[in-house]
Amino acid sequence: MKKISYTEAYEELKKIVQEMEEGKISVDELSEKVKRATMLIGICKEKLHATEQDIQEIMKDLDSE
Amino acid sequence: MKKISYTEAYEELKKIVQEMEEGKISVDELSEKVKRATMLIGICKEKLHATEQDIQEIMKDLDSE
Amino acid sequence: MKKISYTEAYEELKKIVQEMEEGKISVDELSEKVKRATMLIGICKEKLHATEQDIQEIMKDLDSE
Amino acid sequence: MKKISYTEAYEELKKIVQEMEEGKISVDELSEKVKRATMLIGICKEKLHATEQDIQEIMKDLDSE
Amino acid sequence: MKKISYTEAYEELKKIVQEMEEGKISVDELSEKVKRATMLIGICKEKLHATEQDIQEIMKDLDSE
Amino acid sequence: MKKISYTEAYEELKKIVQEMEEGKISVDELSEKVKRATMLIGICKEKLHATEQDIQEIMKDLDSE
Amino acid sequence: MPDKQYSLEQVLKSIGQTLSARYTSTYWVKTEINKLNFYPHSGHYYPELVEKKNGKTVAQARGILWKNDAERIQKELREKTGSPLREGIQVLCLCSIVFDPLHGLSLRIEEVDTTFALGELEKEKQETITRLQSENLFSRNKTLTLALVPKRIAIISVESSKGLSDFLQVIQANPEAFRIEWTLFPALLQGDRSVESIKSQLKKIALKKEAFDAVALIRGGGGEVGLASYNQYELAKAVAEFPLPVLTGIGHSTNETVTELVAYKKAITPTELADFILDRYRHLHHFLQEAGTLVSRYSKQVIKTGSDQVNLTTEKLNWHVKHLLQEHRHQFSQQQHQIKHLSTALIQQYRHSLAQRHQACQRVAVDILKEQLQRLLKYQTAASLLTAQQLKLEHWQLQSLENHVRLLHPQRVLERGYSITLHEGKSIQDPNQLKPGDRITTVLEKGIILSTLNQVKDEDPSL
Repeated sequence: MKKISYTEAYEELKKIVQEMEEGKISVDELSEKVKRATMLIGICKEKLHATEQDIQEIMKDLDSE
Repeated sequence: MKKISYTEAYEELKKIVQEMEEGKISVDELSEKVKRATMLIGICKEKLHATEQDIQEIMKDLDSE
Repeated sequence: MKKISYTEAYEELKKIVQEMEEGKISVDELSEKVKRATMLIGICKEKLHATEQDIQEIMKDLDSE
Repeated sequence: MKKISYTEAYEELKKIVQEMEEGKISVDELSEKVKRATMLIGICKEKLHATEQDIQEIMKDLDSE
Repeated sequence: MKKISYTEAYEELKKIVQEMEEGKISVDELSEKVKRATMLIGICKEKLHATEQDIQEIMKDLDSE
Repeated sequence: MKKISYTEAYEELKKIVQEMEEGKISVDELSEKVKRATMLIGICKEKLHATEQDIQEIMKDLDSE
Repeated sequence: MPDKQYSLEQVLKSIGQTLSARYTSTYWVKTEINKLNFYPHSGHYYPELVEKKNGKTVAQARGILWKNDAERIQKELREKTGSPLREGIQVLCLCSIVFDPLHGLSLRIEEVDTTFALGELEKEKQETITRLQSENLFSRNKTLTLALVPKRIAIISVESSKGLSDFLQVIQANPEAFRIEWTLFPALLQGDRSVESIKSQLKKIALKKEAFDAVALIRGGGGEVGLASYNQYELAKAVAEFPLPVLTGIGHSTNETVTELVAYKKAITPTELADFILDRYRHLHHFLQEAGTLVSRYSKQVIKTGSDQVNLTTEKLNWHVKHLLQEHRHQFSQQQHQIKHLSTALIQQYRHSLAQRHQACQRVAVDILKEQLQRLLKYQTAASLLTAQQLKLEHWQLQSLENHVRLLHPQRVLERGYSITLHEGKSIQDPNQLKPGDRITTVLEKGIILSTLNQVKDEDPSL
């Protein structure tokens, strides 16, 4: 499951939110979708955090030069 | 990796920064790009430094004449 | 290399400096160009010195007449 | 070389001096030109001296009359 | 050469001196001109002397009448 | 030469005198003119003092007519 | 026989008495003296007086001029007019009428009007002048050329006269020893006969005119007497026409005579005439001396001027030659100096511009490096800044989506009192989906209700 990229995750998430806002999702699917969205958010956050960490590391090197 | 010229390095750097400005870089690529930019800056600086040294050396010879 | 005349050397030097001033020279070429310019200056100086010596010699002969 | 007349020598000399004044002489030519000028001055002086001798001789005849 | 009259000799002499005054005579011609002038002066003086002698002779006759 | 009458001599002398007064006589002509003037003066002077004719003779002629 | 007879004497006496009774005074009579009729023995004149009209005699009378009157009158006339009574002249005379039985009627002349006589003389003179002029003779003698020095003079004079001796004295004793040759032609020089006498001598001279340069008419010491003849046409004409210049010296005349006027030259006295001739000698002599001096002076001057000029020109020549050589020499040292100066200056100039290039090269190289570094740093900053920004944006966007998800969660509906009815795990939107007896699950906020359906109503659910 971790193979999904930040961009893919973010795009799916955005689509789900949009569908939800448009009421296209039935009550029956809804909880499933929410569950999915919550997972996607988790993935994105994690990825973002990791990137942030990476960059901080790189930048630190650069500044210390 | 050191085969890259100052001009090439500088141009690539410029392109990366421009892409960043235009928001063309996804989070997925971001840390990679930053790493690359950082590396390019390093190369350029090193090259500049080396050139400066060279020139100082050359000039010194000339002045001492 | 000594076959180059003062005028040629000076013209080349002028051209190099002008190119530098117009920003036509990249960092990659810079030290090479500076080296060349320095060499040209050297040639010119040497030539000037030699000419001066010559003239002094000639004039000495004239005065002693 | 002695075939050159005083007037020719003098004119050439004047021309060289003028060229020098106008900065028309390059470093490459300079010592050659100075050498030439010096030679011309030599010719002229010699000629002048000879003329003076001649005239003194002639005048002496006149005074003794 | 003695066929030249006083007037001609004197005029030529004057012309030579005038040319000198006007700086028309080059060093090359100078000794030749001076030689000529000297000869003319000689002619003039001789002629004057001869005329004076002649006249003294004639006058003596006149006074003795 | 004596064929010249004293009147002609006088006229010629007057002319010479005038030329002299006007400074028209050159050194070249001078002794010739002086000679001539002297001769003319002689002719005229003779006229003033000399005896010319035998009056007796004339009277005799007249009476016999 | 007539009753009364008169003797001639009686008659003539009676006429005489009548006339003397009638003509008691004296009268001014204008008349011409036709003949003078002088009787030297007695000293009386018996002039023949006439009046002519158109050449014919219309009246004639005898005149008487007694010796005493005659001497007085002649003296007065000579003094005042220079001319005594002579034949052929008009006179105005004071006469008394005299009748003598023996001699008949006469006019006795007691006075002669000198003023009238003068007028008459002048008239005669003017007539002579006019006539000579009309005949183109008046100036003829003057147009002749007098020799520059008149050497041979034909003298017409009286041999013994003082005038001649004065003249000769001057001419012969000249201190310059000028030699003047002269020949005397004796003649009467006054009185009526002088005209013919002079004319005949002139004729004689004319025959030998080549032997002479001029004729001198010399009258010595006679005062004013007898000058009237010189106004006579005949004499004046002879002089005017004469082929040689005629020079006159005929005494102390107050009035010039026509002869003098037409002569080549008129001198007042013989001495003056002699001086006139000598002056021409002196003039020539002077001229010759001057000429001699001039010739001598002039030739000295020409030679002096010539010498001076030649010397001056020689000096000038020397000076110019020296000057020319000096100038040239000076020019060379200048040129030499200039070449030295200029070559030094040129080299300096070249060195200077080289140094400038050198500096420029150094400066520009440093500038290039500096600028590149600047740009590099700018990019570095930009990269770091942009990265941070992007990350922040991503966070924000993610947060926003999370909030949406949270708001749309079904739990939120249930919390407001809604419930969801499920049948066999599916939500029911239409009651017709169900039939009584179906088992349904109602989901509420805080739990679920399991129920079995009794009835289904198709009703508008709107509250």
